[in-house]
Amino acid sequence: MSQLGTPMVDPAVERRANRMMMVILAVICALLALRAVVGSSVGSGDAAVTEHGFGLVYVQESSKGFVSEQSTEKAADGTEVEVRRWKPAAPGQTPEISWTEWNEVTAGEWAAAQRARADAPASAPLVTVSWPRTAGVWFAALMTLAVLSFLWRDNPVYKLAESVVVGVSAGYWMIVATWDTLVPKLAGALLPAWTKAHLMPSLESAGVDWWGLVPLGLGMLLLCRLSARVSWLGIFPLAFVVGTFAGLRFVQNVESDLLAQVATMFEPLVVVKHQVLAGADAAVAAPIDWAGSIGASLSAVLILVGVLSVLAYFFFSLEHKGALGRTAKVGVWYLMITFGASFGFTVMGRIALLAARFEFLFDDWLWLIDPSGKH
Amino acid sequence: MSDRPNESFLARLDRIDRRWIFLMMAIAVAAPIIWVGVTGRTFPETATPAVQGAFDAIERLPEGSKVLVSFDFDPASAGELQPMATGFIHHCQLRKHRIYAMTLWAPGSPLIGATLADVIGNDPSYRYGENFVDLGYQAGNEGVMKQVGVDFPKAFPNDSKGTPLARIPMMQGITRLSDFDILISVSAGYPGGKEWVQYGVSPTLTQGHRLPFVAGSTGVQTPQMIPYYPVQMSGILGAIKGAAEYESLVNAKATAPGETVPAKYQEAQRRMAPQLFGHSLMVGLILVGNVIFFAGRRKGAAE
Amino acid sequence: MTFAVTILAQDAAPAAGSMPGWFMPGKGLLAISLIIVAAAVMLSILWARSGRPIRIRKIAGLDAVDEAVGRATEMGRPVLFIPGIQDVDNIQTVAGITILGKVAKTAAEYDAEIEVPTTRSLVMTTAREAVHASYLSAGRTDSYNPDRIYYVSDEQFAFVAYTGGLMQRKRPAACFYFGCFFAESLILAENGNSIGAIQVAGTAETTQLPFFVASCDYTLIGEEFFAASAYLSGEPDQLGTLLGQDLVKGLAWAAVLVAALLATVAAVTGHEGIASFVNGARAALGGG
Amino acid sequence: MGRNAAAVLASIVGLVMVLTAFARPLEFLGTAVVDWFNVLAAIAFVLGGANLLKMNLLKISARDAGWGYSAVTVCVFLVTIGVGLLKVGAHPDPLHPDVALSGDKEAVGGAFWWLYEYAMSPITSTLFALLAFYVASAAFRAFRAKNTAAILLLGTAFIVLLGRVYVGVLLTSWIPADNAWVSWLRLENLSGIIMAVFNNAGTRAMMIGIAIGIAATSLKILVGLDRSYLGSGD
Repeated sequence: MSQLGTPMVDPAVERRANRMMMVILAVICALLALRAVVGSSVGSGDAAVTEHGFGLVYVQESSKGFVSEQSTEKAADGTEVEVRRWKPAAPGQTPEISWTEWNEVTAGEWAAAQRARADAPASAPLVTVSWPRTAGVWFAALMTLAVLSFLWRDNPVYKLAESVVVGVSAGYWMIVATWDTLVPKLAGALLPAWTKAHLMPSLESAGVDWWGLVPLGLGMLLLCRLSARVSWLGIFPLAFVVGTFAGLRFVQNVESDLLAQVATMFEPLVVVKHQVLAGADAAVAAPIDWAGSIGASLSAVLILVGVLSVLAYFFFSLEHKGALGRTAKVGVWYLMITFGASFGFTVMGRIALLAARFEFLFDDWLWLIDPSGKH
Repeated sequence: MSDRPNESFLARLDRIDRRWIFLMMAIAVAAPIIWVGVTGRTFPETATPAVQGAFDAIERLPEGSKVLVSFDFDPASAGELQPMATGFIHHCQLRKHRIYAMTLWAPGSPLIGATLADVIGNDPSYRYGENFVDLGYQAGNEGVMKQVGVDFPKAFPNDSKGTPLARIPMMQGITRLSDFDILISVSAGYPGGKEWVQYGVSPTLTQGHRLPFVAGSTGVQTPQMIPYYPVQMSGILGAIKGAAEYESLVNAKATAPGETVPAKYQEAQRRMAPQLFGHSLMVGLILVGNVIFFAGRRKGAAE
Repeated sequence: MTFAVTILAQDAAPAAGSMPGWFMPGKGLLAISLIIVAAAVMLSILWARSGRPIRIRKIAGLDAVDEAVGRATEMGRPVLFIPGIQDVDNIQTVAGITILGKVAKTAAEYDAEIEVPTTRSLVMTTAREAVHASYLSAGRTDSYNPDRIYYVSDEQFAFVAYTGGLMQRKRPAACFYFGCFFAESLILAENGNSIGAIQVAGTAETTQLPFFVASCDYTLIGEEFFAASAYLSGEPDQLGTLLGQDLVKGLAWAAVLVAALLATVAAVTGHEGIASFVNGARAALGGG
Repeated sequence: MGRNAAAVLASIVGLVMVLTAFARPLEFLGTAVVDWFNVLAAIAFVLGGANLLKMNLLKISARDAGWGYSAVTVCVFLVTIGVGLLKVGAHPDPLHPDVALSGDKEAVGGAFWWLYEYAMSPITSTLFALLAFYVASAAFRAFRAKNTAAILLLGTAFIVLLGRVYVGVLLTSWIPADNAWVSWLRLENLSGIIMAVFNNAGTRAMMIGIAIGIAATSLKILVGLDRSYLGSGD
């Protein structure tokens, strides 16, 4: 790569920015230390304690044990088959398979459990700080701050968050595709018995589904891209996908957007509303609600004018002059009002998202507020 | 400091480093969160027709109705949509409806379990498989919606834990989408409410049986949904404001006057305070921007 | 009219037996509409092929594409092209890749570096085909570098994190956003704005248009985006499809007007025949 | 040759898909192809993942600027795939505890869950939240009353922004709510009218136009007029 695109950065500016970054980090660390010194009160009543840590997650131990039993069941074809069914072990029974699960509890429950264990050890289930999850909350909080730092400027902390999220999300989607698509829809179709035995015991299958060969074949052709010699075969799956979806979307869009939206226009431009009076059959004799009628009629007319003028704006083969030009101009006004409204609406959503991130920092991490009673 | 000493205050304001605007926005959102977190106060809400429509659609169904809730969102949008999902489940619980939860967004499946546990986790009258079920995620976007319309068990052969539908009592008699009494979608984009209208609800319209449909949608998606209300949709919760209005409707039904509402059912109402300050800042910025613009134009005309 | 009423009657009563058994009920009107749309587009293409001139109005953003690529070349900075964040099953992505082909051809002629990060593996593959073909037709296969068209992550915001950082570091002089976009539209466009890039966007996601309009130099709105590839190519066949789109739009325009007028007449006069036609038509079109 | 054959394939499968909407015997294909596409997209991850690794490994081996970040990406990517495939830390399905891989891959407490909950989810939602800042700076810069169109854009945004919060309700609370002739002027009602009338009309017309645009683009693919997605084919 040439020096194309390397940013022109003044080294002095860079040094000053790095110094500033160090100062900001130091301030954040000092504030965190202060937060720890102040501490917070967790639990209630007798069990209340002052906790100097924060951003902690507490978990409770829960043991699971299972026993199996053999039974004979009738298969679909009428033959009797031996099946092994598992169920949770009853108290006192020795489980064949067992493991421990850890369920999240609140700080209050933790404090109460500490108190209870002090009174009667061994009777209560273990409640403790979960270090992996606590580390998780801290990691999440630091990554949140790292992303926010991008608003200041591109910096090493942001780059770290960026590289983490690219790696983890690419992997995440591949795993989701594997377990949610490849296993049930490909392995489950072509190798049902093996899939059921090793990967998806709940798979219900009537046997091999040969249709599964179609995507497998397309996939193999696609992977030809990896070799230069047969790479050209890779365009066939692309042609297949683009072709099928062109056909599907053609029908869908005409049906659900073109025709259905035209159908919504079967609304009268003159609306007469009657005042709502008490009593069920009063509507017949009720006087006309002039404000409501005029408002509703005006709305209907404005909607019609809007749809027609915006459509006029989209004509390509006619110059926007004369009557069409004026109509198209009204269309542009409608579009601008639509965009303005859309913008206004969206602001609300974006602020809510930011609020949720701040709530995470203040609530889960710093324990400054506690709207949901977690700590 | 300034390299253009003769520049007027407004002209300098026009060239303001956008990071000052960022800082103002951060304060406008963060400060009210702390304030509300400490005082616990929220603003009163009155329901708009689309929200009231959504509330009424769920309210009017008889007890034990079958409600399909699609959690079509991911944690990135949870700030806006989680209060809606919580509100819908809470309302269904109050009305004792049967809840069928599903998602078409892969990252949405953990949210189903968390929401159900949060709202009906401690309710003994809600038994898994009888009153509520978590059908989990199904890949295929609108393909699943179409499949659900003709053959529900084919689209969802088992629940999120892998239990076949035949072994779940409340799934008896569910063969297609129109067997449900109402469809609720909480959606952050594609696939979501719009696709549910196109591929789920519209086909039931041409079949002559109208499936009531209620959607919760992000602020950005809401304008796109408006053309479908009230014909294809019975109600829409638009953005956090819609969620706050819906919350207050459900809370008014759930709690007697004077009783305190659990904090988890006021999430959206709490978030209206940062909204207020954030919006005020935006309005102020637009005003200042235009003052600068007109002052600049007058100066340009005078010179 | 009688014909239309018959169709409507069949659609309103799915049990009507005049259609063959394999034909899905309630789809008659849709089939006719599809045939009309296809015929309008096909006839317009034939019209254009016969050599008759087709005038197309100016679409502001598209004239800026060449200028933007030229400026990037002068400044020695890359051109960034993002074909949306959806997969190739979305027609917007395909339309975006067609435009990418045109932009890449200009870039190849000017010898500008073009960078295409994608969110889907299939989009990466398809975009490489399109760009390669453009470099080939510009006679510059030697400058084609497939590594500049690459996959980042399927996750929307991981892609945004990467692309935002890329913009701050590589400072592209021209940014093109053509495809299906969601919330990332404003993050990308504001970052592009902050580095002073010329930005042209086009999408059919109506919810994102306000942000592109606010932050980009030019924005192609909805249908204009689909017209762009035809406009850029200037080939008669392609321009013919635009004429076909206009014919269909003209029909839709008239249908909207007639629908509103009929409904008004039905409401004002209370004429039962018209009212039942209005209701039948609305139901058959899928309006409930 | 290959390119022409591929274009013919696209046309044929496309026309079959059009028929699936009308012909009962073909109906199943309409949903089946969506499944096939998903499987194909899943297989295509091999290409995407290989490309991601290649690009980053090249950077690392060349010691390009920022190669350390590439190393982080590669490590995190491989770890995510590893723990996700093996379902590390996720317990089996209680109905089948003997099948080790039968559990929920995203079970709370598992390693894959940890990565999702504490790495992917907070970073992506914070990136999303950056929009709150960008809407502010975009509004300040772009919403200037330069002409009629701009005035309408910013005026509408202004009304909707105010009408959706308590301040707007307070500002026009002096307008009587029970007088239908004037009550529509209250900001919260005005923003409702804008949504129901102007936004409704604009969105409807755009939807009609987009449907026509998509139909024309699809047709171009079906008749083989648009082949750029197939490249040169040589």
